[in-house]
Amino acid sequence: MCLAIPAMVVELCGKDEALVDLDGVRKRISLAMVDDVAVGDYVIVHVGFALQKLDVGEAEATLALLREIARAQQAAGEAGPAELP
Amino acid sequence: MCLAIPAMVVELCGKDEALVDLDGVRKRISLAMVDDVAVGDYVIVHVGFALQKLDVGEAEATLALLREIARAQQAAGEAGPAELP
Amino acid sequence: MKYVDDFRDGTVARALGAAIRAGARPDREYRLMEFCGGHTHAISRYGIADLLPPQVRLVHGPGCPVCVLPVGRIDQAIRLALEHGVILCTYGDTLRVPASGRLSLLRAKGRGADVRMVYSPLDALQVARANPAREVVFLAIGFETTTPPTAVAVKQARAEGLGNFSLLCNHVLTPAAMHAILAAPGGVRLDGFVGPAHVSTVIGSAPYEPFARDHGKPVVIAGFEPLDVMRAIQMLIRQIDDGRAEVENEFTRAVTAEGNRKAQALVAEVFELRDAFEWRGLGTVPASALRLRPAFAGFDAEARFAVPAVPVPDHRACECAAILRGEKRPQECRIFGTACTPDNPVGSCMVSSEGACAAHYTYGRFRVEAAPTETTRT
Amino acid sequence: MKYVDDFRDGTVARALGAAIRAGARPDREYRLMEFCGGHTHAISRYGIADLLPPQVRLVHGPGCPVCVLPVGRIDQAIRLALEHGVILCTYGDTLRVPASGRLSLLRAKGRGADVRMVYSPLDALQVARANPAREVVFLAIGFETTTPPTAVAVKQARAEGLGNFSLLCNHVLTPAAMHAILAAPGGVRLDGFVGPAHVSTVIGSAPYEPFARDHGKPVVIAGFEPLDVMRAIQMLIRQIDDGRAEVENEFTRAVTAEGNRKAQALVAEVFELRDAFEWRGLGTVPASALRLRPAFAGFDAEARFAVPAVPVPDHRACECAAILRGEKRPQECRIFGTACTPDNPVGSCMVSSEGACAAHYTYGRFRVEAAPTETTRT
Amino acid sequence: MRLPHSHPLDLEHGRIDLSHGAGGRAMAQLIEDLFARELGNEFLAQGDDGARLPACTGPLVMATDAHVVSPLFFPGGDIGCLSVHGTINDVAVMGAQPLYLAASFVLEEGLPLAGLARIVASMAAAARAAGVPVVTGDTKVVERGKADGVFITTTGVGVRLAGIDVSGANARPGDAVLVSGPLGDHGMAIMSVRENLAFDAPIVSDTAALHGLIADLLAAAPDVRVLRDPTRGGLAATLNEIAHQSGVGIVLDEAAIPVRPAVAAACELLGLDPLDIASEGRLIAICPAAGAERALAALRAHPLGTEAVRIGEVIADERRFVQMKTRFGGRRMVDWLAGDALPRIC
Amino acid sequence: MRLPHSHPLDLEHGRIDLSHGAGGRAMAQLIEDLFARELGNEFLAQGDDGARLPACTGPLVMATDAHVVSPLFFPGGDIGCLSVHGTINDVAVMGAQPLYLAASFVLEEGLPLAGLARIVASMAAAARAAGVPVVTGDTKVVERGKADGVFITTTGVGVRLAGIDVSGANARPGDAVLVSGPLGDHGMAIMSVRENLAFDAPIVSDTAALHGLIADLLAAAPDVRVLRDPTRGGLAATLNEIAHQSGVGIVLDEAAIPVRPAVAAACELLGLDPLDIASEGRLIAICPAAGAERALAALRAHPLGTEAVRIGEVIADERRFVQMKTRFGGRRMVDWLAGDALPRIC
Ligand code: SF4
Ligand code: SF4
Ligand SMILES: [Mg+2]
Ligand SMILES: [Mg+2]
Ligand SMILES: [Mg+2]
Ligand SMILES: [Mg+2]
Ligand SMILES: [Mg+2]
Ligand SMILES: [Mg+2]
Ligand SMILES: [Mg+2]
Ligand SMILES: [Mg+2]
Ligand SMILES: [Mg+2]
Ligand SMILES: [Mg+2]
Repeated sequence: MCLAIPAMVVELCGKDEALVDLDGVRKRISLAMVDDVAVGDYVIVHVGFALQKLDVGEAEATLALLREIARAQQAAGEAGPAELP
Repeated sequence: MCLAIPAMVVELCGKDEALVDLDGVRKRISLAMVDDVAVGDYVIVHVGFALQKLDVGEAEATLALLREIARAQQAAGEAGPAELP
Repeated sequence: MKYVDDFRDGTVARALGAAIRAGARPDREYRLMEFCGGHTHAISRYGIADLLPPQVRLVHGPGCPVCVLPVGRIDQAIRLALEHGVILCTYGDTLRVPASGRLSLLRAKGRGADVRMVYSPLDALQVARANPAREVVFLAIGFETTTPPTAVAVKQARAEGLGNFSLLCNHVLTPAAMHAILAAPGGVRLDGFVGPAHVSTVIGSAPYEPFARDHGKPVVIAGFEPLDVMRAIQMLIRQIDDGRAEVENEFTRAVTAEGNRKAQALVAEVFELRDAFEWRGLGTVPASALRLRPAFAGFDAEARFAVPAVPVPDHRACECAAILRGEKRPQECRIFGTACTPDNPVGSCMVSSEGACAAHYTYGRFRVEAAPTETTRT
Repeated sequence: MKYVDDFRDGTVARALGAAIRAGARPDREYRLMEFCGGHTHAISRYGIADLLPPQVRLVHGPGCPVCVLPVGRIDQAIRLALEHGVILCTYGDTLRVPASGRLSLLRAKGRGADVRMVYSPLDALQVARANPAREVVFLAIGFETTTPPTAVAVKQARAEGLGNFSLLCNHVLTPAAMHAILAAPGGVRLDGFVGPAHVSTVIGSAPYEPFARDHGKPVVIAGFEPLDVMRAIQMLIRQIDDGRAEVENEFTRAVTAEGNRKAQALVAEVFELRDAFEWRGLGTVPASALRLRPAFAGFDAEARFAVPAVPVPDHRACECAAILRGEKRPQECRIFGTACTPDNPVGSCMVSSEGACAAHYTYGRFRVEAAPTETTRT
Repeated sequence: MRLPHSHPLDLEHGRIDLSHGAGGRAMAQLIEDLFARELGNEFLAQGDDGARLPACTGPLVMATDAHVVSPLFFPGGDIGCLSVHGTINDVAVMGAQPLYLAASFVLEEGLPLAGLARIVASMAAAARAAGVPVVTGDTKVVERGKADGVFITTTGVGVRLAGIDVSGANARPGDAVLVSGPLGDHGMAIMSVRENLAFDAPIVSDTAALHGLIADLLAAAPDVRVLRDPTRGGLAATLNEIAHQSGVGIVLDEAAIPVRPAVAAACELLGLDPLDIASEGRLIAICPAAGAERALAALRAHPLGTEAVRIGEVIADERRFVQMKTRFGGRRMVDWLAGDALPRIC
Repeated sequence: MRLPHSHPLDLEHGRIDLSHGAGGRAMAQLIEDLFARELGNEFLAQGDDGARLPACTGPLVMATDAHVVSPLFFPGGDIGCLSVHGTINDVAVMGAQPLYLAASFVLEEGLPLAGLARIVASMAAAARAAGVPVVTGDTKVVERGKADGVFITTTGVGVRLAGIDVSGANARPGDAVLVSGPLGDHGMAIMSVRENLAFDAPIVSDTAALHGLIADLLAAAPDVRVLRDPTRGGLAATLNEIAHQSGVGIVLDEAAIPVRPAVAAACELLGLDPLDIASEGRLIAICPAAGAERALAALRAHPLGTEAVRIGEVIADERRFVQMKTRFGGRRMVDWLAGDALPRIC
């Protein structure tokens, strides 16, 4: 449910709106649901609205944890030979 | 101006209307402009209305006169060889 | 077609033509105006000119309701459709009449106007019934023939309480136009009129008496079939040669002296005279057109919508005015057949096939353009 | 796509899968319900099942707003469009939902209904602005994620005085549905929940505490990317094996304990709880949906138009109800893949690609149908 | 390609929706269960996005026409058979044997499948009767209000008959102008069922495939110079086209031009000229005057040409005018119609 | 046929009206001054209702497609060039050399002539560049609200290349599945300019004529078994069609399937699958695995195939399923899309 995707704010527009970018695709969205958005922030976009800001620190932390689990598992010898990111 | 054509009344329909026939083409028209129309009468049809009844006696008289003029002229030797109606 | 084909008989026509040739004086010209577009059309479509002696000169009059409608009135209809969003109903004849800004009702339709062709004014009522949430305007044109059906439609709308129906009324009067032609300063030389067929079924033959009595012009009311026209021409030639000026009736099968009283009463109930009305070609003619009576003012589109008729000058080169007054022939217009053709009419005489220019272009121009190898006269 | 592709990495996935396999007890089954269709979709689209040990059994929950919408609500929308002539705006997702009489909004469109797909509720406002003479109804569906945008649109409509805009409100509440599942008589055996991603960005993680605390079910809130789902499964297995029942948050990059207060305030301003609402599959669930507050009653399509929602029984053979409660799998429905396919859905779980049946049909049925020559497991 | 479909196509109550044009299973089902079933032949059965056909001997001819007739059903036919006849005729009047048709459909969302099924069955019957198979096709669906029920474009391929050279540019002064039967039946049949004109008339469309008639004509009179079907714009437009292509004039004899009484009467009521009204199963042939009787005899010997007559002659005229001696005894031009044939009141 | 016209066609401010389709002088002028002028070639210049073409050697191929794209203009193309490319491709994927096109237009009353002129010029340029002339055509005009600007049906005729036997029914287990470049650019370019979706993206349609690429491929790899352009329904529909026609299964490798980042991103935003999105200048080729590298090399040597890759293999599977190993490490089916590709919110 609730298709939403994080995109980067590249421009703040008048009246609580922003232009966001997702790999070159740019769309104007509403910021009516979130405060204090700045250019460079990632927001989660749903039906033309920013649902929430993405916490980049938390995102990186989650990724680091996932990679760590994977590395540990690889070290334990169970996963295939592929290079982990 | 005022495209109109005589057609024969083949049916009287409710509410001041009639079905007229012109060589097999049948159309429903209004009789709002004419009184005392009977089946078999010829009426002059314009924009879906009977404009006027056609006086069949006068029509035949006019035709007879035209043919008479033509015949007289043919007798006078001026017209071509065609058979007059 | 009974009582139609009979009056198109070629054998009778040839003999009647010979009789006319035999009867006409070789030493004079007969300048006869057929007031009606219906006659103009018949003359061209049947090639009647080929059967007449050269001294009979037919002059085309203004009796084509499309041709005499000023540009400003079509502009009004287009604005109603484009700006006021009404459903504009009208007869097929008016769809191609050139309006301002290179528009016409047909082109306005292409730009989003909701324009619907109707066959009868009662069809416009049906459109109004079927679209209760929309305003439906019937652009009415026509002479006395077409007016009574409009009157019936308006009365019917009132009876049904069809509040979304209204009328853009352009009904005009034949005798007033004939009078304007005769009264034109330095006007045309005319020896007589072929009088209207179907207009006369409604108004009768009596209204033409002043033209005979006061202006000394013979009038012969004629049917629209080609034998009717030829017979009327013969009758006019007789009157002229006899020095008479009377109203005669060739179309006795449909026209009486008093006309259709019921139709006249319908018109009188719904319409009243306008003080004056602009005619293309004739200018502003007093007491020459009708408008809705105050009792029917609710059905008057001009009152209901703010669309004044703005007079629009004709194209500079256009000779429609002179042609509609019978002063010039189509081929005397500088742009006839070049800039002005039935495909791209500049003047209104080029629009309807009853218009003098369109009839000449469509049916008759082989007579005046460079002759072909084969001779064109049989 | 930054912060998207990272969470779809196959190399990490394979190692994480191995870790889960290594960590899960071989002697027990883990029955985990992913409440959300977003998770159902990710599980199918990325083939996550292939990376999990067989003792992990994923149970699809009712978290697809299209799937839980009762037929009667779509019927309402269709009647608004076909009988009341409104412009019915809605998301692409709802257009193909089967309604009564073999209709759907898409089929109603083919029968003349003016149905418009929108991407955002603000687009529906734009339709209302552009069509001031028409009534425009926005058929709103969705859980807590989608409700605040609707609230913004309604507030905007009031601010602009858009009197021709109204809302057919079908916004529903996640915790109420989770509660209904756990409260179902003879309900499903579940060992834990993969908690909603985007719903939780709005409501926060706190509302799930009762499920852990009172029902003893661990909840791990997870993002919709496949690594999020796998990690959440790992966390759930740990809780279960540890005998814990807590609310944990895997989706920390977007979800906080308190959620989005601004969004919550918007919803609270515009909407209030309905006493009860009919859910497909779950029946009438108390306090499980929202309606407009009296202050916004003018924008309530249900108040403005006389279109009561008439309950419609599901197709006799349809097992959607059991599937939405997590009691059955799609392939256990007698008409799955025969009478009911995504092209001709009978039940709503076959409509959205987030529906359990559609996801299984579209992405997963190769697993259960007769095996091909090549082995399907890599 | 035969797919398992969960529901049979509901040809009774079903309607076209956008999925029927989206390239998925619904479209495949429509093609299999309606188009392929009705129109079926070995080429269509290949199931590819085009047809593999045999090699053919002789120069090719290709013609295409979009059919947008409204209403879709009319006395004597429908858009389906019309779309087959129209293109067969355009190939045949090039002096060719029509061999294959391609058909492309634009369907309006909401179109009743029952109507579409009638149309496709009618196409199939027409193609079968003519011996010219529909070998490939295409289906698109557009939103309601973006089309008018069904548009069908047919494209025909044929092979020119040996020893025949017909073209609109070949008319020569002195040639005779022939017509295979009464004019305007098709156009007037359509008008009789138009919502805003509806009248009752014993008029049925003349729609027919003319390649058999043409083959017989050319076998008897291989010196025929021009063949044309007087469709849009009627006889008037067709002859004006020929006059312009050939740089000649044409003189018609009104008394000889066949028009059925009901068609003439409907024209009178509507203020139209029968010479402007379309036929869809009539042939105009222009041939040397010396061969005219032989050509007429060949036409009259075929069921579609029993009422064939000579209606005029080609003359030298740099102005390329089409003229007509009227039955009344005068003469007039027969010009292209300006604009569409709109009913007149004056 | 050159007529004297009273006014030049107003290509700046003019609009299509019903007279442009009525068979009169206005139609003749539109054809002369726009269609014939732009598309002009010796065949079209014949001025008849069809084209007389040379004889051609070898078995014929015929394909037809209606083009109804909305909007008419989109990044990277318009309905004009698209209608040329689409049919050339359908002929070429039959293993044929496309030779001639027929084009039929359904125009909506009110269509600006300026737009039509751009479309026709674009068709002409595409046909010229491809060396496949439009040899005959047709124009119909329908009332406003009965079409959507312009519909163009093109029909192509070609001759099969000697020694080539490609068909959707020819795939065999073990064959390699190749694609000539990234998928979905065309469909996503269209969506980016749809009124209710409009987003800004560096996405241009891939519309292109593939017959040159195909000729090069077949010269290098005459053992290619299947060629297909993944248009409506995208790769998913095309491969499902082939699987059904050939009675096989297909297994794709998601990691190998080329999709441009912006196309993938737009799909994420709209809830669509790039495998369902149409391309109009991409080629799917299926060939014996042994010849795959030679075929890939031939594709990559052509400007339209530089990004060609191998994306999967054909397997034996009576169920005719298309499956995919996901980049993530799992497996799923790639089914036909149900209905139209509608943006989702959930
Ligand atoms: S040719 Fe045209 S412009 Fe000239 S008088 Fe006639 S209608 Fe007017
Ligand atoms: S297969 Fe269809 S009918 Fe059966 S449970 Fe699923 S959605 Fe309902
Ligand atoms: Mg053609
Ligand atoms: Mg044709
Ligand atoms: Mg033709
Ligand atoms: Mg196709
Ligand atoms: Mg329609
Ligand atoms: Mg095709
Ligand atoms: Mg194609
Ligand atoms: Mg193709
Ligand atoms: Mg054509
Ligand atoms: Mg449109």
